[in-house]
Amino acid sequence: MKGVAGMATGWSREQMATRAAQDIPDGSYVNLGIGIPEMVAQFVPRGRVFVYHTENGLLGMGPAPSAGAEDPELINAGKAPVTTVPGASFFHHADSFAMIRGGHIDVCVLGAMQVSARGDLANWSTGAADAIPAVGGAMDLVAGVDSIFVITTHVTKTGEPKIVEECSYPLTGRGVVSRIFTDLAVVDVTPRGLEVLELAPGVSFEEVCENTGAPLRRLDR
Amino acid sequence: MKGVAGMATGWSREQMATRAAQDIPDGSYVNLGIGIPEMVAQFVPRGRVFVYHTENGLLGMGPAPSAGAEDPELINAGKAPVTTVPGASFFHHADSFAMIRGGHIDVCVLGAMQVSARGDLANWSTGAADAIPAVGGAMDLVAGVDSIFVITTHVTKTGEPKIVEECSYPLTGRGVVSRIFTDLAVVDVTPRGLEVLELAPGVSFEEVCENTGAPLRRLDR
Amino acid sequence: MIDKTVDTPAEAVSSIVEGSVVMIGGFGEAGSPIELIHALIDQGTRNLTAINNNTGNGEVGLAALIGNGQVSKMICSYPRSSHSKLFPELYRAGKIELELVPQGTLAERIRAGGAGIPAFYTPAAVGTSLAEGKEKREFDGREYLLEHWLKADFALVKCETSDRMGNLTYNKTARNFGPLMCMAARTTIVQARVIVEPGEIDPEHVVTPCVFVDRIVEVSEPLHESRLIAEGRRYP
Amino acid sequence: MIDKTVDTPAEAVSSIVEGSVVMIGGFGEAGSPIELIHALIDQGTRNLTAINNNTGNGEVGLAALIGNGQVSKMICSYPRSSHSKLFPELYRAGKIELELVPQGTLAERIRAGGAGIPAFYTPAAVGTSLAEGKEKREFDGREYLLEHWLKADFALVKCETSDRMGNLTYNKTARNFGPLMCMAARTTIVQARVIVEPGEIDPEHVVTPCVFVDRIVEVSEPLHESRLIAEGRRYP
Repeated sequence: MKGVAGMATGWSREQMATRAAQDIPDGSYVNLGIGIPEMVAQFVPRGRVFVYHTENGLLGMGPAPSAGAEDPELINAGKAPVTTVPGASFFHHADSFAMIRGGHIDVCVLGAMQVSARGDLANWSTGAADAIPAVGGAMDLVAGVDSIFVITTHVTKTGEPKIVEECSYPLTGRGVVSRIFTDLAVVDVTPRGLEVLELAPGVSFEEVCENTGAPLRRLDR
Repeated sequence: MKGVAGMATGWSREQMATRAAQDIPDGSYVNLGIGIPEMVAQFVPRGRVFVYHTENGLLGMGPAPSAGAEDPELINAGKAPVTTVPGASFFHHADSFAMIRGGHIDVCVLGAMQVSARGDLANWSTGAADAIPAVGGAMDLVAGVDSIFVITTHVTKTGEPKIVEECSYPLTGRGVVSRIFTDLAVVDVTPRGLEVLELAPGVSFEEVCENTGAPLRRLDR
Repeated sequence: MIDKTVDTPAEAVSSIVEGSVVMIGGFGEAGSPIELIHALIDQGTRNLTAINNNTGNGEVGLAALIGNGQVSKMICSYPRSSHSKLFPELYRAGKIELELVPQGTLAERIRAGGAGIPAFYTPAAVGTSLAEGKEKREFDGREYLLEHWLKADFALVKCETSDRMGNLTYNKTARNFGPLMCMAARTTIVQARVIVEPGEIDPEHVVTPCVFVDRIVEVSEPLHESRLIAEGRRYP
Repeated sequence: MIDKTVDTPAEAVSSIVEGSVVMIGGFGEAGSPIELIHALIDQGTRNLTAINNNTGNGEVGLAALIGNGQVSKMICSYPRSSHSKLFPELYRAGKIELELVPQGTLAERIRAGGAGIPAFYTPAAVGTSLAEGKEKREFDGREYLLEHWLKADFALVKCETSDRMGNLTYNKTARNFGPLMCMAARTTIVQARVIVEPGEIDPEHVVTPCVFVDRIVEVSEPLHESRLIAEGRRYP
């Protein structure tokens, strides 16, 4: 397996977020995880409107406030200050997770430590003996939201594949991921296995396969 | 058994409601059933405040509006127009029954067709073959509210006792009634059986026993 | 901007098809979406399962929908009314099925449907004839019944104010089942007395967030069931 | 009139005794009832089971309560913070017990406690290590876990406005767990930024009806956790 970190080709973080945003339909209710997933909100395709849900009780979340305008009681699930857009609403945690568990949120974009060939997701714990286990709302999100998108680098900093046959880290949910956006490719999780929908510019199918720990099929389109 | 309908003694409907109101502590959250129970609100002892809950989504219900001031969207569980008092709140049906089922309402006063010696209540159906079964919120109320008071005439219009060894009508709940206020007496449901707490003026313990279908004990006080 | 408004009640209910499960808001006449129901009567869609606390009053609204033979099954807590004989007659004639549910259990089952909770335990109806056939279980020494979620294909709900995105507020005790039914239906259709622009409703005061609403029609002067009944009106 | 106000946070928390289960509102610092927590630190009550989404930040508020050795067990979803080492140190030293609950399950278990629902089924955590030891059951071909209600002896909640009877409104995302915890505790203690007379809050805008509230204290200028941390403050 080749180190991808040194590759000049492939998508940047911004491009991964941009690519994921393209697959979210107009008018969707969207929950974005911390990190690269949050950047999706900066790259909404022209002509589309997404409504953002944050599980700590706000639908209609807007961007971060300007410096000095932060309100410690208006924050997102990552506990960062946010704003509201017209048409926003506040609600308590049980109502917020009723939206999630009840299937009312259309798309959730999350980061990942590992995704398996069957769409199992590991993104909450390394399982290390001395780690403080902390799950937050991740298990509720993957169990409740219809489309779970993952944005992640294709391999870890040390070059290990993150898309694997079986997750070795503790699972967040089984068979929950529908699509994976990495710096190298867009990969669909299907009943027939993993299918590469698209390759980043300058990246070959073979390179993607070399950096993936599970079999991939290439979709002819 | 003697017909009670012809007796000059015993409590009137107003007096039954007044007597029941005396046993509701100051500051209680109270749900009143249709009929005589509703009249409790007219006889609150001086110095006490009760807050009225109606299960269709209002806490802080006030009396009926004056003629012409009715609002078809401000009604009680009996579908009669009501008003609000300062400190009222509106909420949806799941929150309203969370108050009931969760044990937050202190006292519920209901009518009865029959009450058994163990506090079983029948007040929703005669069980007749051609009856349209209709239960409303009665089963939720008796299962959720701590103190279930019953106000009822001691016997039916045809002189049959309503306090019985076993209910013959379909039950609303088992072992739920804590106290019964009739035109003849105040009767407590205890683990030791039915105990007469108080007799209406001019009514003897023996008369009450003759009109009751279950054994009664007299409390010496 | 997301705009879920449509022009007429007829357009709002047009996607309701034969055999649908339809939740209908309201407790008695308070919150009853009478214009949406009348549009459904005009449309003539049959073999519906209707979920409402009651079975309607007089010969208008829900009672008229039932009387018109469009409802094959009612799920409700109190199918009796001093003002309507339409349900009782069909029920006694065996022409309509009834699932009787205690009112709090009905509300909670609808909320569960909306919240993704397939089943829960409740103390209501334990030891009664309505517990027959239901699974019992003891928790902390007390007996409870297992109850399942209720979901619907459509919900018809009346609210006071909606913005174009579908954020709703209600009027007094007309709130009742509305917020729950909005959550539990695949397609939620709302009649609003007033439609405003997004942002005009304070985010703190929204009762039903827009994610639960699919279609909104303005009915600025809704009919009042009790007045129609007092006037002896029937629909159609 | 019913008047549930008391004069000081110290008086408000005075009935909390050793070994109590205490729900504490807030998601991060938003909605954290910091003055009530500090009063509980002053009081020194020990062996508490604390329920909160997190485990506090810095060395103030909930983190300080934990750091002061008053909490023997935490029930929460996310006991990690970039700003506090107090919980991790005690946890690694085996001095504090942790029950980790997915956030939505935590919220629903608290609501269930308040609503008299002893148990319910949820899809969250199925197939994960957090499902170990939990009862599984299939509904409509999907697997769910049985989860039990959470109740508490006390709840400490921060709100924006309360009337003297205890009707509450909240501020933005500081609402979070507050309305649920008010329902689920035997005694609910609230700090309000403003206390008003009954009737001053529109009945349509009340978020927590007064039946769920037992004691209210006005804290007109509450401390902000993040500012205290930025200033390097610790409590006491």
